[in-house]
Amino acid sequence: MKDRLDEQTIALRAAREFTDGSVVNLGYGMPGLCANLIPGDRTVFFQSENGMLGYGILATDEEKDYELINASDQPVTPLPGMCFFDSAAAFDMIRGGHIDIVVLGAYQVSETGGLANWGRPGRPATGMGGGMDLAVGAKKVIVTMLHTTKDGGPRIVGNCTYPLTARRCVSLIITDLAVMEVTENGLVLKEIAPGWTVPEVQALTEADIKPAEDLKEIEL
Amino acid sequence: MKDRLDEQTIALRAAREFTDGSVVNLGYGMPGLCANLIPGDRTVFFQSENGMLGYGILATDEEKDYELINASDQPVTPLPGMCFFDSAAAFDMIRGGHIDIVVLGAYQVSETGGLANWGRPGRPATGMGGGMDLAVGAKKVIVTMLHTTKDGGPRIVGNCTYPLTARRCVSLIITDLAVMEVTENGLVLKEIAPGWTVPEVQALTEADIKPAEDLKEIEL
Amino acid sequence: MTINKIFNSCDEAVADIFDGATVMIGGFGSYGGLPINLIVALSKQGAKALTIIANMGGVGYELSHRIKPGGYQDSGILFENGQVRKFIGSVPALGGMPPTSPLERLFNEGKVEIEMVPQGTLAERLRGGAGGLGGFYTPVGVGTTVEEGKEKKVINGREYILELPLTADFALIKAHKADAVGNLVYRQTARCFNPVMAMAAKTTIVEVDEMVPTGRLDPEVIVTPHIYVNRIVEVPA
Amino acid sequence: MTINKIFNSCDEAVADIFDGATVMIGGFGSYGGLPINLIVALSKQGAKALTIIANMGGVGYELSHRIKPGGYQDSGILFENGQVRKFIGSVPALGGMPPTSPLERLFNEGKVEIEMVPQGTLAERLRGGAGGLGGFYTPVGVGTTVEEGKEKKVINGREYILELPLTADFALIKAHKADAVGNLVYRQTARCFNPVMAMAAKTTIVEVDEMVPTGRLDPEVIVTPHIYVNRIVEVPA
Repeated sequence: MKDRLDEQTIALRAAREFTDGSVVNLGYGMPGLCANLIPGDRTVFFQSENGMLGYGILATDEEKDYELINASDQPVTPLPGMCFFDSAAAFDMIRGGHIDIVVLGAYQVSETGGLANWGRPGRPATGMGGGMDLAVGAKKVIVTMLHTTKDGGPRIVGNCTYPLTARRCVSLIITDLAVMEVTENGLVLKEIAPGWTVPEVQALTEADIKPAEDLKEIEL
Repeated sequence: MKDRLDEQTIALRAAREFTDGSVVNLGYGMPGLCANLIPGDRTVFFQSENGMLGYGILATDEEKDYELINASDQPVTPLPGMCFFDSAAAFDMIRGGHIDIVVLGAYQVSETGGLANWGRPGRPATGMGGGMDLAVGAKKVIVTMLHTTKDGGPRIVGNCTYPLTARRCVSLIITDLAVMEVTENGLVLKEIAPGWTVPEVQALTEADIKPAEDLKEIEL
Repeated sequence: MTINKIFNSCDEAVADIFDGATVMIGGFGSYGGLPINLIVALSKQGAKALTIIANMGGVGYELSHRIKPGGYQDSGILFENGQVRKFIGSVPALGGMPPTSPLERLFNEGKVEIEMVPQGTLAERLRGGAGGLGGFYTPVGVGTTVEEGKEKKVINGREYILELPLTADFALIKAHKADAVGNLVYRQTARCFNPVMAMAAKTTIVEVDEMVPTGRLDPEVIVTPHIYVNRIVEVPA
Repeated sequence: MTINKIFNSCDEAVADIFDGATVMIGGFGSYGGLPINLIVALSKQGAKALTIIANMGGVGYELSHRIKPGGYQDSGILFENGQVRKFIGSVPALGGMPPTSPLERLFNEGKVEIEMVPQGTLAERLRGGAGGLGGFYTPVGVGTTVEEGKEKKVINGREYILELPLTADFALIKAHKADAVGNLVYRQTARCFNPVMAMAAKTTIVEVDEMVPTGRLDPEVIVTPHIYVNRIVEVPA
């Protein structure tokens, strides 16, 4: 089998989307890795829905303070200029359109940018947390995910069959195989993992994907 | 003509209603005087809709700080335990029922406790400020006012003819002639100014007033 | 003032929580900001048929070791004890944990009801309850299971759903410092849901790391004004 | 970071406010918390047909002497200049002042429109605009002129009216200190409407008494996070 990108590399590719000065929220799981992967020439302000703006990289075991955690329960480090607020203020920022980019995990993404990332069969008690607010409120929603399920089934689908987080919200999908933009005309394949071909990626994708004119290998 | 209570005395009578530990908001004008008239055996927390809780008496000329003012533009003095917040938080307190008592001025009060205290003929541009929020939100609304207009006309009326602040909100009316409770059965005269009779007060009142069984002279 | 808000123990502070009460539990979910000692006191006190409003449902003592070495008690103990009838919150169970948190287990057995609320909507419903609003329109949840049974309205061309305020009989919250009248400050991300819950409950009970004399907290930095605090227990960290 | 929010003068900071813009003006009404230097800069800049959102309409320089010895400029100067088409706020004119404030005079002459809003509703409409809500139900104004033309709804047996959010192209606000990224703290009652307006406008311009290096403000006490601040001018008090 050909190589796929590992989680660290997917997160690194996502972090390249963070423009200088942008306000970014990182979802549960793989997106959290982005905190340690900001391009060196940029300042990024990480917001966390439990009520924090401007935190630094993840804390080492020695640095851990359980009253300085991100929304994924990970202890983080302080930075000058950071601030704390309550959860209601955190969601004014989120719902009010003051977050430039959110990076979220997903079970499924549809070809129109629909997102399913909180519920799955057999686990009716798992909740959406702040995912719905982030998907609706952030100016740009980036999804980082594995291209296929454990069984090799597609996660990028015509219509989500898992419970929806929000309709038409995802702008960019970054997987272990490809970078795809959600456009008015469907999914456009912008970048592809080294050694993979368009038909091979399409075969693992339920939704139609159109190669971009400037399709290239995923660059980091 | 018989003596009527002066503004200072009306405010003093209103301040007697402040129970120990109560949270009190003072409206524009005469109610503001109450800040300097708290009974000595009680702690009262004054709230101001510009975003302050727990301020002290009015500032002397030497003490004046124009960034420490009540909502009537009067410089006040600080007290230990006070705090500042923004106007939105101030009105969460008010609208959310966290203010025990508000003392408001009035142009008119109706027999069912309707209040008119912000607009009057010929001045369509004067606004209600926080009066509507206070009238609706405070647990108890006390009105301090002169019993009659400059021309001797009634201010305590069957129905307000001036623009309403809120319906059925006033609990207690304190004037230069009387203290009246608004009850399900109309206005009950609880206290009367020294030397005045019930028929004399009724003659200056459009709404019917019923003397209380324990009607007494206004005591301070 | 004759009113004394200071209680000697968490047990005394929660003694009158009654069967069928609605109880908000502050914090965010895991260790930081969670009123652990008040939760444990409520589990000993034994009130039944509670409605719990909290961001997360708790993972229970056993799973808590995965979040913080040594573990800690959370609302899981209230579910384990069979004290809860209904849970309202945004994360009843964590997708990243195996399905064995006390709430998830009881829910799957049909013994607890869950009302699932997006986290920002939860925060705003609490603020609405605190601030006397009748409800608000949010775009969050449109087109999802969250909109089921709710009024929808198009305002300025965008679809919204109507969400109603939340209030409670009691809130159990955690703060860093309190003064004697009850003003509160928090520490870092342990602030989270505590301030809005303090504002939204009839009786707010707080455990604090440290009591300080009134006047010691800078009036500019007080987060929860004392009028939202009814009972204080000092539990040094 | 390459983004610099610090402007050398109020004139430069307000230079691009355009004809027909909606402009929030912070403060409460009188001196404390009012962005006086930005208001004066806007009066010199001359933008026309503005919609001004502010708690009070201003009394104008002449009457201001009754509030503070020596007097001060307020939004009155914008009305006097004929720069304003519409005012939205809770106290266009003070009942306690003679009817000669610039806004009241122009309103009586039919030259300015007024939208009167109860003060708490104004604060909440600003917060709604900041937080992306579609609207909210408040009990304030029921049975009064405020409910005219608005949707009413009974929720849990109580009557409410629907109020819609407010946003603006610009907010002019006043803070005490700013750090270089734009975090703000205020001083005493000069906080008032400034924080909610900072959050509700597309471009927020702040005048501050003092700039401090980033990191100097305690992260626990910052009231307005820097993402709500676009331009800062230091105007020592």
